[in-house]
Amino acid sequence: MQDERDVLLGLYRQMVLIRRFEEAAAKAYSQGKIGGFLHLYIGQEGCAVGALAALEKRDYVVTTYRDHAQALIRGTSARACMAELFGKVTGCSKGLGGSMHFFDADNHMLGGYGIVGGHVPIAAGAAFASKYRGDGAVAVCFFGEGSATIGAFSEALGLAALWKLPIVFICENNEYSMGTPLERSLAVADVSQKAVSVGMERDRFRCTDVLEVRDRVAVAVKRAREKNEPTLIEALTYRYRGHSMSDPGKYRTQDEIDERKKLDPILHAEGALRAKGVSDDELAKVNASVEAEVEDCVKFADESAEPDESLIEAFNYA
Amino acid sequence: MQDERDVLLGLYRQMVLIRRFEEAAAKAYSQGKIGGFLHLYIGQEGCAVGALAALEKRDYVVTTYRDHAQALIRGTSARACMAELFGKVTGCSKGLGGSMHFFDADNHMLGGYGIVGGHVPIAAGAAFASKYRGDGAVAVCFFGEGSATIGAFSEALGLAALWKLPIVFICENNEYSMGTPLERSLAVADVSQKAVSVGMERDRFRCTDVLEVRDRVAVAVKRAREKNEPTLIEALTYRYRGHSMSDPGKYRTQDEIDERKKLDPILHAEGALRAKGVSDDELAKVNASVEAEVEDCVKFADESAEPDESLIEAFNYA
Amino acid sequence: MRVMVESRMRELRYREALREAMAEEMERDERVFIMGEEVGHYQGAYKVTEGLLARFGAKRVIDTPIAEEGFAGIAIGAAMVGLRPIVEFMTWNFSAVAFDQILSNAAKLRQMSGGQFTVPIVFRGPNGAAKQTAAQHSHAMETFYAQIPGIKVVVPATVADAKAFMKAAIRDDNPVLVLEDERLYGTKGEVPDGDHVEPFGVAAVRRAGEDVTLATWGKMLLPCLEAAEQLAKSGGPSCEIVDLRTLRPLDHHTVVESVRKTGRLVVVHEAWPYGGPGAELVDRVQREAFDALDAPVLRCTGRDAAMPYNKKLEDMTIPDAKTVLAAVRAVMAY
Amino acid sequence: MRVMVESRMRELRYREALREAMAEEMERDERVFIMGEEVGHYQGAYKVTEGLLARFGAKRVIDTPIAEEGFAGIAIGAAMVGLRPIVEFMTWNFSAVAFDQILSNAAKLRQMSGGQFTVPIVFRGPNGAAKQTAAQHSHAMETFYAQIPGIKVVVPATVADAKAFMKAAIRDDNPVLVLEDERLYGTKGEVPDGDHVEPFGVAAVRRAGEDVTLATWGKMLLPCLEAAEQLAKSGGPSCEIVDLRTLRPLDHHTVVESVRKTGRLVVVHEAWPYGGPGAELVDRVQREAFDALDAPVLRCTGRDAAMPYNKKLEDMTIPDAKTVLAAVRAVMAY
Ligand SMILES: Cc1ncc(C[n+]2csc(CCOP(=O)(O)OP(=O)(O)O)c2C)c(N)n1
Ligand SMILES: Cc1ncc(C[n+]2csc(CCOP(=O)(O)OP(=O)(O)O)c2C)c(N)n1
Ligand SMILES: [Mg+2]
Ligand SMILES: [Mg+2]
Repeated sequence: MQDERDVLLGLYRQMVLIRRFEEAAAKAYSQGKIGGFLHLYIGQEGCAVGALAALEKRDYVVTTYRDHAQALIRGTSARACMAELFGKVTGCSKGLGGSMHFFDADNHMLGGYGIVGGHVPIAAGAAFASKYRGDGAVAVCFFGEGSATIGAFSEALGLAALWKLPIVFICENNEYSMGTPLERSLAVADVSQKAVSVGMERDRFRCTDVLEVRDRVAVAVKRAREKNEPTLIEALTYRYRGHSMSDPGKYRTQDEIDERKKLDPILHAEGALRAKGVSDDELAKVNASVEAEVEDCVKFADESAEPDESLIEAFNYA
Repeated sequence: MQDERDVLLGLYRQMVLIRRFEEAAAKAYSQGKIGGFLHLYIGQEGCAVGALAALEKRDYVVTTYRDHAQALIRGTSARACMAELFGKVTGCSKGLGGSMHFFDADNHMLGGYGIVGGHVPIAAGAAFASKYRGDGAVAVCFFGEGSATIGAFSEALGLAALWKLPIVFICENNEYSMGTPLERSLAVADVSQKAVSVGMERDRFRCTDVLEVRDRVAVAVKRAREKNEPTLIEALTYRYRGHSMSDPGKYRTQDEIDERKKLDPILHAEGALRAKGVSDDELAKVNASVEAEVEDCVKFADESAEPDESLIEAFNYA
Repeated sequence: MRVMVESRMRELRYREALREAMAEEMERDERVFIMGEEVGHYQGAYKVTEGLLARFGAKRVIDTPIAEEGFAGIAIGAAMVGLRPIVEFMTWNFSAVAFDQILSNAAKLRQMSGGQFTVPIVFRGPNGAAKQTAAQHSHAMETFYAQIPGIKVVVPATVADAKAFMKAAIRDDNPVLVLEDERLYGTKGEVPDGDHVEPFGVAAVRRAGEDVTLATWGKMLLPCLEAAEQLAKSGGPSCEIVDLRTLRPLDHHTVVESVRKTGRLVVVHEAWPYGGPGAELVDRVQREAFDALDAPVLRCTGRDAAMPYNKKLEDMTIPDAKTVLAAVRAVMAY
Repeated sequence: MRVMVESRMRELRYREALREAMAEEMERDERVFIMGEEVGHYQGAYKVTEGLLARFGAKRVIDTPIAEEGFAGIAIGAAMVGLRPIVEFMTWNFSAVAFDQILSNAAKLRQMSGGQFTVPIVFRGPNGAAKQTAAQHSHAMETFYAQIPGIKVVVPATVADAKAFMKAAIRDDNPVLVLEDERLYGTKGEVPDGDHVEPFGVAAVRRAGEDVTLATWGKMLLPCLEAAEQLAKSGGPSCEIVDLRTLRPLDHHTVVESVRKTGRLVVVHEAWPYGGPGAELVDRVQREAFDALDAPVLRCTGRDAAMPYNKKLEDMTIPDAKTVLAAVRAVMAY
């Protein structure tokens, strides 16, 4: 077994990769190389990185349009991810999906979805299948706190509880749904209470310490895998950028952002790594390798070919 | 003010009217005079009669396809109700709606609806309007326990809690959703727990004593009217007939039905009335007047004219 | 030497044919399962799934709560990772609350994943007007669904087709919508023995004729046949009847071919007059048989209104032999 | 004596025209309010409602949680009892989760209550492809909604129409769906001063021509105009362009009249090729102008696929001047 130091270093690298990757994406977007919507995960890395560290390869991941992190963590190459953003045929969805629709069948990344809540039943379906087959796979479903008010979410939650599906629902509570703070969405402050009404286990924690995230999610994953019992987790986090690239984020103050940045998961991991004796040099090396990877993926995306016209209808039917 | 004895006698009459009306409807259905679906309320009378006794004329009522009772109680004549079942133009929806779609604008009966859960937001909308206008009206929405799993219900519940709408949600828990007992619908036995996840007040009681129903609902109505606070009530009840006329109801035992019939609201009211000194004679008089009313309404429905062909498109647009 | 292949036929009801198809496919493939409201213990609201719970067990015949969006989505997710769900909508009307799952997920997943995920799923149930079920329970939903690329839409009119297309739908790797009909469930017809599967996109000529083509689908085949017989008896124009059988893919070629012979076309369907597969067929035929048409294509459709409950009015809202006859006369009179 | 009525015009953007219409109607009628996601504090996802919260307050400009089915239904209920809601769908794609509320309640309530309840409500928001928003965010939803009796569907292409039809929609006693377009929000145009309201069901001839009629709606008017100009410059056929403006009611008469002059028709729309208002128009025109048509009616439509993200492919999926030109050439060559 890897020791905790190396594990943490690995998770740290994932978080840094996501951040640098998305910074590069933001830049490419402003250069007009990326179109459509671009929703960044910057600030929230501790959530997906910690959570997915609790999974095995056979497990399934489903998420929203804010999906770059999940793909990168599951093992989709930075090249395939950046190429997808650039709309290139080398992208993880052949340039047809774009930022909101990253898919990677090999890595059991069942995709990023654009309709709020609409993907939650899909995730429960993957869990259903794994229970049906008895193959021990667990599904993890991410969604925003703003999605907790939509019917598809309630229905999926209720069915997962009723049928005892091996799934972990992770509500990424980043305090805002576009410009809407939670108190204008929900009459209660604790989203995880949704579990009560369907008799489901729940948990609630902040995503600053990536190892804590992993361990708390691991409990839910174990519950799913061993007892076919679902869990609703409310993961408290924060996004530093606007909802998408087109959102200037005027609905919150710089003070608030600065305050939340003190809880930054990368910052926290850096501290923890230093405490475990990791040197500045080692950290710099990790950062340099990430930067090289990101640089490489942008170049790859830039140079890749566009999908052929024939792909417009090619995937209509199997 | 009327004394309790007379009030109870009035509610008793309403319950008996509903039962006799529906027995007559069942007969007419088997004679082919009524078509489509026919869902009977027999056994559940205590719920709607008690609940609506807590309302004022300005208040709004919305319910499901199992809607005869609500219309009759609100003041739609038995004639207009029976004629609607017969598809006659004298019906409360001009013969266009049928059993599932009783409407009566004058009596603020906003209708019976066929899509499970789809009417719950409608009811919240009436409550929204009354709050918008500040006119003090309260909306009451009935729905089955089998409807507590559908998205439209969750969304409406959440919005009513968030926006503090003057509404009372009444879940008519009659133990079955068609042939499905609650434990195959919901992972928890207490439907009213749905209120917890949205921070709403709740109550839960059996509908045997119509006066208790009235009083418990009155608390919720007061909360709505005076504080704009919604309530979710789980009203425990039972239907003696199948889900609709086409359901033989094989999924339950005669024993179970017999057991539940001991909790019959009409039986209970009869006992209570006797205890208050109401004579057999007086009860017989009430029953006779109900029977005359029902006989009259069947005759009226029979003799009424059918809607003209022109009504097919007449109400497409205002 | 002639080899006689004896294709044995059995008489079944439409609902039995559907059930047999599902049972055979469930025997054949363990990944196939059925889910929906009352499909198990209750034996199906319309008894299509009767006996299947006892035969295949609760793992594969799954009663759901009332949560169409949720269980449709669950089935889509299960299909993405390799199962082959059959989802029963108690009626297609209720699919409206799951509309987004069909439109945005089932139909789109293959394309938006760059071909990585397929969704081998069947959505099925009775469609269209039943008997006095009124405004909210009488939708002919094909008018919406046939328009969506990425799904297939089947509307079997005969008992044999009910079985063959249901089997084809279950074996297909794409989302297939099977729109059945409550008014057909009790009808009887011959079904060939054995593993018979029909290909999508091939219409059937149900009656040969010379003077006018009637193109239709689903239960509207019945009034078309009736009208044609009446005309034949009264020495009226001779009708050729094309049953489209699948609406996506839509085999307009068979209709065009027929129109090249007859010169006249009436499209008969239950759905509203506006748009939908009926208008689509008109569009294609006027394009591909422009010179062959001796008269404009006419349509005999459901009326442009919500379904009234009253029996007489309901009957007037849906095409019947009488309105089909009127349309035939109108197109002949042109 | 001639009286000169000076109709003063101002230049506005499409989104401003919509906003002005809503603000004027809110001034006029206290029962009018706006609800939707981010319509208030955020000033609207596409800034259509900018400033309205400050002007009318939180009682009348209501930010909703993400619960389209819930708030659409709430608005319908409020309309039944006398309010006049304007519901913004952030985009029409999201109306798919509220589809049942529109289909089964808004459209049906008047009929199924025997005329007792009306639903004076406006549903509005951007429709169709934006810019690379991909498969789930690019639906041209009119293809579904225009089919439904009981509702009206408006697709304003010009800034003046955006204002006049929005006002008409708010004053109408029926459910009116206003399908706007993100790509049009920034376009500028002249708007007449004063209380100008357009009637539904009257198409506009945007360009007179002799040889071929182009019938279209919404933003597809732009490529039609562009193609017509190019043809005019190169001495090609002269195009008459009809902008339908409302799809239900659908004014096919203006198209038929134009076709009686030109003998040829191309219908141009962004939605999928199958069914919808495009096919409906073909059906009506071939019926009512059968003898006037010198060639089959052709359609230039969005391609039969989910919208790809890639820019080049997206552009190829939606009609543009080039594909319109090709269709015109094809119809002329017949
Ligand atoms: C059904 C639906 N309604 C509205 C939208 C538009 N929309 C996209 S993201 C979003 C906010 C979601 O916020 P939240 O769930 O908190 O997730 P976050 O973006 O914060 O990760 C909205 C309203 C949508 N995509 N789908
Ligand atoms: C969305 C939707 N799905 C399915 C149905 C079919 N259906 C009608 S009533 C019913 C059972 C409802 O049970 P419950 O809510 O408990 O009410 P009850 O009939 O017991 O009063 C079902 C499944 C429907 N009308 N609407
Ligand atoms: Mg959020
Ligand atoms: Mg029930």
